[in-house]
Amino acid sequence: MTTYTPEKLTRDEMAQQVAADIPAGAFVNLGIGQPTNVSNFLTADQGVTLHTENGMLGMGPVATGEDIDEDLINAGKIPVTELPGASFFHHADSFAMMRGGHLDVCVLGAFQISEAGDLANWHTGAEGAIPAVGGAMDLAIGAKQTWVMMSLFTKAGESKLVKELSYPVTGLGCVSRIYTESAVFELRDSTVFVRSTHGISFEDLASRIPVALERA
Amino acid sequence: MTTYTPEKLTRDEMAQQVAADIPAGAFVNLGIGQPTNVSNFLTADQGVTLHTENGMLGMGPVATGEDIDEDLINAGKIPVTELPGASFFHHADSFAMMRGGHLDVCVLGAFQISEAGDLANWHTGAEGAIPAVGGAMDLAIGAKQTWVMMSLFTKAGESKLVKELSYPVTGLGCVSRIYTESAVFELRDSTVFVRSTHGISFEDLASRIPVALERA
Amino acid sequence: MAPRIATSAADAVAQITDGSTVLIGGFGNAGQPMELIDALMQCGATDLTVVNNNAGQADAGLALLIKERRVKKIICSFPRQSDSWHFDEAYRAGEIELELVPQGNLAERIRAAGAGIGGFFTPTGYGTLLAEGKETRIIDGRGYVLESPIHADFALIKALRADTHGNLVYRKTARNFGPIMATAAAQAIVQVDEVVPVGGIDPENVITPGIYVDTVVALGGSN
Amino acid sequence: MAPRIATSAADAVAQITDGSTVLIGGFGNAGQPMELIDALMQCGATDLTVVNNNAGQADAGLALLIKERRVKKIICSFPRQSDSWHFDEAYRAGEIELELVPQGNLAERIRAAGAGIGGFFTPTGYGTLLAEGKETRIIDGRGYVLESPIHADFALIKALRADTHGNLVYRKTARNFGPIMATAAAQAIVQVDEVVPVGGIDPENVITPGIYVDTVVALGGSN
Repeated sequence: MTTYTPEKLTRDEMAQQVAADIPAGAFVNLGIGQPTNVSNFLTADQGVTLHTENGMLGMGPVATGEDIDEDLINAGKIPVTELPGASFFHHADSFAMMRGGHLDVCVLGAFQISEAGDLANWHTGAEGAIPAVGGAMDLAIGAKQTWVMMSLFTKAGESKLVKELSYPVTGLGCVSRIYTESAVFELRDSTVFVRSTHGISFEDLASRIPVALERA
Repeated sequence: MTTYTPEKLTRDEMAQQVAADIPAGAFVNLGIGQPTNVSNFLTADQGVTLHTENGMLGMGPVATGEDIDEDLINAGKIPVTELPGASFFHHADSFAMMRGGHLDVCVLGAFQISEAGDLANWHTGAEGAIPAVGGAMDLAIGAKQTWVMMSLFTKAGESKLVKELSYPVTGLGCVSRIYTESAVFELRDSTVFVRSTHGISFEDLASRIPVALERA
Repeated sequence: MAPRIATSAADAVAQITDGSTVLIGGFGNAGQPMELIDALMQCGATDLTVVNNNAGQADAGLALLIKERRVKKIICSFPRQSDSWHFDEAYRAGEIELELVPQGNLAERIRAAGAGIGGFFTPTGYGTLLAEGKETRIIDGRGYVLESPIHADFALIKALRADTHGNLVYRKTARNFGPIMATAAAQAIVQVDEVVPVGGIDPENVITPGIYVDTVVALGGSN
Repeated sequence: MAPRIATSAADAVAQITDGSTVLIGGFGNAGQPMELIDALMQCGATDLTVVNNNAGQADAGLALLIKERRVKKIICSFPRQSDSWHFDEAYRAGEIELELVPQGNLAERIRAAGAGIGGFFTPTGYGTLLAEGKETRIIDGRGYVLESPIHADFALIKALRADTHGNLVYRKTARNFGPIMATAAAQAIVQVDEVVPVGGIDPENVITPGIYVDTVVALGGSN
């Protein structure tokens, strides 16, 4: 069943939903930007372990005051803390952990997602733009599940959920869930299911999205 | 110049020669069998560090009495000791160290060596023999220099230094020096040089070896 | 997920079913998970593919699994030893399949599985019998063989100590295959001397991060 | 060979010559060998190929090397940052060549060089612009790209501590690229806070074995 709420989700509500959906005990990588906010809504009971691509499992909250240590940073180069049971490892081991499918969930931002789950989030393809990829392509295809958080529409009102990507690909067929202010989507069995809509009816949503949608 | 001594080299003398030829400060892997004996002739001044394929640098002498520890063994599964400055690492890292060309010298036994430096030491190829390779192929091709210690002739009197291998190959073009009871050979520039003969003249040696020999 | 703390070696291996591929750590006796192998013997799983450096020694552990014909295939580097009589007999009887792999390629293939690498070009074995039938390539004038990852259902590993998050440290040359095997198996089952509370292992010194460890059993130990 | 203990950062990098390929450790400021990079700036070597995760930030270190047009090519994963203005300018002027590599492929290519691997198939980047012109292959239904090792003449690395044999330990996420870069360079040059006598680092906790380390310089440190 596709649920409905009358208001759009705030960014915090999106992060809260993602956090609630992460299975207990999962190993998770949260991308730079909106996904980082998810960590604020994980509960101790969930026992989630955070991975950062620059070589650490068991990452704790952002460091403040005297806890700030320039040798202890996250992928966004922000000082963080370590939790009991943490471990450090070098970059090849860290990306082996990602690429080898050992992380349960990776949460990323996106420019566009195709109905096949192709992800674009690394490069606008704009003339003269300097490309930078970082760990985006590794994150996209490495985890058991890749979830995306993004606004559903561009400023011009165009859907970022598309038939086929117009932006350069980050990873093919990798996205299984999309959290937006207006709806949450699940991509499985070559179908785009709408789990919930927010401030918009399923029908209105369907009229604004250029891909076939199914009720969950 | 090719030097000459009237007596064949004993096994200890061969080991002593190999030890004396190892450059100061070298990282060295000594294969199972005769090569292991080389460690008895290395001097503290040489500062040689021994590697064992099962995950250790800084291997010390064979353990005796209370020093015997079943978690501290060499590639021949003999209890050994560790020296100050030792390090332990897992098998992939250990063989990466070998395969990546980081060891200066590896000393091995052999069944046969071709004039091109091809090595045969893992398998007789005999009907019904159960093959076993261990680290032989990694050792053969990994180090900056691969040296061989062997008897020069089979029990039937045939030269083990041959035009082309009749035994199965361990590694191609990898051997640069051969220590035997009757002569020491250096293989370089596609030529087999005789550095020394022992208990046999250069001419007699040349008559018994089916490859072209040059004086060093 | 924090690993399950099993109550016994038998409990730890109970999930291993017929037809499984099982990585078994150890080089000689160092790092051999003897109690887990014995428990695997008792649990009855058969038709196994086993990956180990050797093919069993004397009348214990892996050698007994082979004696009882519970191993249909073994992937190893050094099956022939003075006391590998059970393997020798099974092999000569044609009752066990052998895939012989140079030791470094064996280690790298296990690592590749854990690291999501689809295949790699290695110089080891090029031009030898063990490269027959395999793709080869000359890269910058040197010959290489294409080798593929070895994925497994289970790994049986011996470590020195685990914390309750599954972080592991090993002891001396008993480390050997343990860290890479833990990454290459769907389920890594680890016997340790002791399990310590979380925080009991310095994060700088963790050798196997807990993410790779699924089941831990504490058996005490001689060290 | 025990590493040379250099008397200063300038002494440590004096051997770096024009046209060298130089791996530089660090992710953000963590693990960046700032003093070695500054010394490289002073020593005058030019026409360099630099491998780093980024392409310099603000007006320090690698950014200055780029500003002075001493870097002809950079291999990195993330050149574009809010304060990468010197790279941006050199790039737009066509005065620096950029090879953009996904971060995990960058790390694995460096490891492959150190490990003697001739090439490997990675799923990362398959189907993207960054795989264009590269060999691809479907293995067990998944797409992979063939990537090659990155060998270098020198590595500049920051570690926490060395012993006189060159064994290294790092500190927290400053470990990052250091251990793999040490293996991939003909000469690894390491700045540390302190050099301790041999035996001062537990063999179980060594992260970079001394075999990979050629030059060490102790610079004290804030930690």
